[in-house]
Amino acid sequence: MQIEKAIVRTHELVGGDYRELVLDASATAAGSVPGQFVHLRVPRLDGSVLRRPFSIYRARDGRLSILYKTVGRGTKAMEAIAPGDTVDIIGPLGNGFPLDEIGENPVLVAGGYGVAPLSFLAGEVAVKGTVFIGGATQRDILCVGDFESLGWTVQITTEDGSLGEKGLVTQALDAWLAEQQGTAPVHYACGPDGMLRAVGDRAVAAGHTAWLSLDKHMGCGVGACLACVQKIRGADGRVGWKRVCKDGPIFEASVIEWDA
Amino acid sequence: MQIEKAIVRTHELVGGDYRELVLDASATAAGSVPGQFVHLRVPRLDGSVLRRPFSIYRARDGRLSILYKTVGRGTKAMEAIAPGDTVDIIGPLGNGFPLDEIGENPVLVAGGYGVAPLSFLAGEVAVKGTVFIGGATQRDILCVGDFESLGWTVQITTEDGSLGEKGLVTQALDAWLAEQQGTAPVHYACGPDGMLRAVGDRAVAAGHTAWLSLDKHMGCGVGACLACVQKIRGADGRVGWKRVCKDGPIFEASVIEWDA
Amino acid sequence: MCVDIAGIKMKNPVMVASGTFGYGPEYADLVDINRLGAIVVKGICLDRWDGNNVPRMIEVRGGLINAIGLQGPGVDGFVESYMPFLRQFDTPVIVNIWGRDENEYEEVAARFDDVEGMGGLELNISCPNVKEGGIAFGTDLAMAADLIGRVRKRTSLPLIPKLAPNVPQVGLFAKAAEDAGADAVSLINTLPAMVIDVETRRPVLTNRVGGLSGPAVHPVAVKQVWEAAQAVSIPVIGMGGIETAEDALEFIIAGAAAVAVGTANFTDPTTVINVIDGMAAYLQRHGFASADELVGSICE
Amino acid sequence: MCVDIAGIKMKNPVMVASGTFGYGPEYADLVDINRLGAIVVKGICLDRWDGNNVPRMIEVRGGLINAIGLQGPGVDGFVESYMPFLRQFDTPVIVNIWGRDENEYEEVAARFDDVEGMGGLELNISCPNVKEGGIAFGTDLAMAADLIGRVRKRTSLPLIPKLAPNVPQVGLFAKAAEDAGADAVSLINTLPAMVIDVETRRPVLTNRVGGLSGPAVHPVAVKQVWEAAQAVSIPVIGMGGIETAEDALEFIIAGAAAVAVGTANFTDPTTVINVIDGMAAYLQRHGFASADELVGSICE
Ligand SMILES: Cc1cc2nc3c(=O)[nH]c(=O)nc-3n(C[C@H](O)[C@H](O)[C@H](O)COP(=O)(O)OP(=O)(O)OC[C@H]3O[C@@H](n4cnc5c(N)ncnc54)[C@H](O)[C@@H]3O)c2cc1C
Ligand SMILES: Cc1cc2nc3c(=O)[nH]c(=O)nc-3n(C[C@H](O)[C@H](O)[C@H](O)COP(=O)(O)OP(=O)(O)OC[C@H]3O[C@@H](n4cnc5c(N)ncnc54)[C@H](O)[C@@H]3O)c2cc1C
Ligand SMILES: Cc1cc2nc3c(=O)[nH]c(=O)nc-3n(C[C@H](O)[C@H](O)[C@H](O)COP(=O)(O)O)c2cc1C
Ligand SMILES: Cc1cc2nc3c(=O)[nH]c(=O)nc-3n(C[C@H](O)[C@H](O)[C@H](O)COP(=O)(O)O)c2cc1C
Ligand code: FES
Ligand code: FES
Repeated sequence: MQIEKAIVRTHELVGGDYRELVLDASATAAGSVPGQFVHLRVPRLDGSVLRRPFSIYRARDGRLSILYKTVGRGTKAMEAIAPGDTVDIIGPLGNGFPLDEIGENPVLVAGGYGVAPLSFLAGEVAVKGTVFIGGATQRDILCVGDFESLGWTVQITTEDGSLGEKGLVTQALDAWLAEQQGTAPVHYACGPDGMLRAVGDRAVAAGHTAWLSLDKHMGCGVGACLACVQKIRGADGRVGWKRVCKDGPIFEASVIEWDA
Repeated sequence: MQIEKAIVRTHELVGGDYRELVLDASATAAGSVPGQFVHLRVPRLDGSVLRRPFSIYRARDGRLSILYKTVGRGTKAMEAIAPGDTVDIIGPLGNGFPLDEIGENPVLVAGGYGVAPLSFLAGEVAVKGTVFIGGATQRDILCVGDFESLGWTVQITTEDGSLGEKGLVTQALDAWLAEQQGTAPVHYACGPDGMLRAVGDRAVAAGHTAWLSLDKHMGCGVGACLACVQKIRGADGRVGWKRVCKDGPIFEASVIEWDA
Repeated sequence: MCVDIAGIKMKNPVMVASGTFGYGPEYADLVDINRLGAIVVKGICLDRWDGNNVPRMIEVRGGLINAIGLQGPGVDGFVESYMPFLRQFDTPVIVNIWGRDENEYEEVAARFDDVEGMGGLELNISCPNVKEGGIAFGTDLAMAADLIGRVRKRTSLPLIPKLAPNVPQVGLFAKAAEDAGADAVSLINTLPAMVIDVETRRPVLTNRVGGLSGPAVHPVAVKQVWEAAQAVSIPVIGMGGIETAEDALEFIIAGAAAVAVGTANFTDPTTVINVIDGMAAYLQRHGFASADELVGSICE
Repeated sequence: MCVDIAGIKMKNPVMVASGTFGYGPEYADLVDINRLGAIVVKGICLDRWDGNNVPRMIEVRGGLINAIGLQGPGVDGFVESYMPFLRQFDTPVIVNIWGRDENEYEEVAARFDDVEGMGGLELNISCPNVKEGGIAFGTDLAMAADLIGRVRKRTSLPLIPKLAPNVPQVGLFAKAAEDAGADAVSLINTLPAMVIDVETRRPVLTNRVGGLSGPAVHPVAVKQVWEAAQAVSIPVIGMGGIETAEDALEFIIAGAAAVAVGTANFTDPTTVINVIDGMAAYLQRHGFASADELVGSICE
């Protein structure tokens, strides 16, 4: 983990409201693994005291990139970042997805910008599996080519049916899981809370392992402020807060205590 | 007076730390006279609640321009204004220089960006007079060509002697005034407080009329907040606050009560 | 969006805050005064008052600090110079009043009783910028209650004490005001604050201390308004850092029956109109028949 | 720039504020702990404490509002998990302590008396985010004095009550602390504040109310520190919205003997080092032989 003043290489719209920001950030890129994130200080956002966390999308050859969606005033201000600008990032932060026991038939489930760390993951493992990408409309479906070029099977769902199957990503996942009887696909998921919880609940019920990357509002990003906590059941059965930034952002579904 | 969303035409460095910002602002330009100012909302200066006042430098053919020096965070942020941007201005504000009794031998005294309204003035009157332009170094001497092309006599002083005479503008003015025995040149001055006061004191002592454009920190710019007040002696001899934005910015030297 | 605040009938619950809109004419070219819920004029005491020396205002991160010190023309000066202008509009005029002691407060209030065209009186017991009067009353429960009670006896106009924000339990002050006969309360006034120029080591404002206003104080104001509204049954007027309709709506949802736009008038004089329009759009979008329905509708 | 604050010897007068720097290890990769004047750790009560539900933090204009609610590992948890780490550094450790009642405050204080490597205790009587204890003590003069006196009897460590900002006369609290045996006082803690989501009409923070920190509060903090410093002869530690050396210098000039950087650690972890370096440069440029000379040097 370090603070790096990264220089912007490219910054382009990649579809819908999503942009890819590519940085020259060799120090951060060097140590990054899929599932980790950077805490980015939005340039020229006067009066803002908090950084914004983004999953690492790519980290190779001294370059690090993120894929982000404009959702509020910070990401809006990010749109003005231009090649050559300096962007201050802290990273890599958090823990990566556990990949040791990925098994033969992994399944990735992505919602919206949740594809970013999962695309990174797919590129770092030898096995080829299946990835479910869901979104509200076709404008929220990203990185399909990334997975296809790696030889992964891509299943797309959109809520409005504008691309792939119409419906929720979990419906498509259910259908697929029903065909995988006898295997125990390891799940890796990143996306909105509702999706993560649905994926996690199914996995827990079926006895599958599911690694979920949680999305919580963050302060420090390094474990100091206790803003980003999630209730997690410990090995002793006791439920307590864990810091998503430091102890996560990835937790196994069976230990997560979702809010009622 | 109105609020106008003006489009930036050009924005260029004109020397030293001074830039000219040219706006398409036909409504504001139409009613502007020399000595008035605009209250400008600095674009992209998040967390800033106050506008910044700038004298009108030129107002013609639907264009309005200001000449500004970078001195703090607002003017620094202004440097990033680009052609095509929208800039929100309120204007024209305040009262212009009284020109009815300008006489045959007017003298203008300008310090730094104080040349801006005086250049505007010179272009609006038929008479040709003398203008003293002072600054710390040659980098603070602007608009010489404006006056020369109008046929005015220009006298330059710099504190470091890098251009024109070395010394304070008031020294050069004193020498010139000594040669004008018998005439009563009407003075028009704009610049730092110290200069204005020195010019005003001389004029009062000599019985000349001197119109000084005061520079006070402003809130509203329209007379509502009472931030910008100056002690002025009224016709009844009573001293009270006047609002530089609304009752000024131009006051005749003999009625100004300078702070001790 | 009509509302009735303490008997003052307003077209909408959005007013302009005292000291940020002058006495009316200053912004008349830029803002249609007829569209305002009410206009609250700059603080007035008995006679002409000079206020503090300059500098009186400084911008800080997220706001500004002012120490105007309540400069004003006095009761007669105000009535003569500005009431003829203000009577032209179909907009209630609320006069913000203060005194250097209890007697002056009472007398100023009494003097407005038969001025034509008065909507109400906002009793400023919370100005941080005058040594005499001002905030000392607003931060002492007994003094505040006594003063409000005394002024109450001297005026039949709607009486709206303006509360200081720098107290731990503002609800106690709101309740004391209600009990002393206030028709409504308004808050917040500015937060006492100070800036020092580190090069000269002097306070930037001649008065040393001033009052912080603007977006920086907004969440503090929302909290204080929420507490005040819970403590009383008279209307609460919320203000502090409103720049958008959403900022204003937070106050209404927290329990304010009306709001006032202050510092943002300087930033952008169209703010108050945008807030009115934005609030109307919100009410429609969310299916509220009136602004009143939204008042205090916070889901806790 | 060495200073001695209440018997705590520091390399420089710049510390990190409680709750914004964890317990030390979190920022150790990014900030050289040996360079800090002191490290103040997150609030600790007797036993493990869960704090509030999420959301616990929200950014606002010019700052953030937090309602962590003092989550912490308790005395033993802290001493076991973090003191071995903290003892590695040549930097005083100040533990921020609190309790749900007077007894717990006393007991927590007593428990630290024979912990090795303790620099001092900051007594948090001003947290707006816990129903039990916290700010109730810090806004009631008698309760504050009583509590500080009781804790004083139970500890021989330097004792630094942390004062609440939301009181009209903070000097009275500073003086009460001094009289009750405090070795120094620190201020400001966060300002009670609230944000409402107008779409859901719910408070954004689960705790409803939180504490505002960051640049938005800086001028309020400077004013409170100035008042506190005038009221006492013990050292005052100033904090609130420090982002630059100049922000810190304002506190020192106003009378603070030391300062603490809080929220800015999140914005930019290098802030505290920049403040230390910037302060040293300022002292040299202005010909001050020590930081002490600058303390309270305000020209009024
Ligand atoms: C571990 C992690 C990884 C993430 N990866 C990505 C990514 O790869 N691409 C992407 O587009 N987004 C990602 N996000 C979400 C991203 O951080 C938010 O969209 C962003 O912070 C919104 O900032 P804003 O100022 O535009 O929104 P605003 O709503 O204006 O922000 C206000 C505050 O809320 C916080 N906030 C708002 N939404 C979120 C959110 N969903 N998660 C966390 N904090 C939030 C902001 O950080 C800020 O502090 C990730 C979040 C986390 C926690
Ligand atoms: C009537 C009038 C006409 C002016 N005309 C010009 C002009 O033509 N060209 C030009 O370069 N400048 C002019 N100025 C000065 C200009 O307004 C300031 O330089 C500018 O406001 C500085 O803003 P800042 O944010 O860069 O400085 P900062 O010091 O960061 O500003 C902080 C605050 O102080 C105020 N302030 C700082 N310096 C001044 C100042 N000298 N006068 C008034 N307010 C100040 C700012 O408006 C702001 O509110 C004029 C001022 C007045 C009152
Ligand atoms: C320049 C200025 C002058 C003010 N004058 C008065 C006043 O005369 N009387 C008063 O009660 N409040 C006065 N106030 C306080 C405002 O009415 C309002 O309560 C405060 O500024 C908070 O609102 P805001 O953040 O929207 O500005 C003044 C505020 C400012 C900024
Ligand atoms: C996330 C967060 C947690 C905090 N936790 C504590 C705490 O445990 N104890 C305490 O006394 N103050 C706590 N504070 C208050 C800070 O120590 C400091 O007094 C305040 O934030 C003002 O300084 P700043 O504006 O520089 O942040 C906390 C502040 C923040 C932002
Ligand atoms: S963001 Fe601060 S602890 Fe996780
Ligand atoms: S700037 Fe507001 S009265 Fe002049």
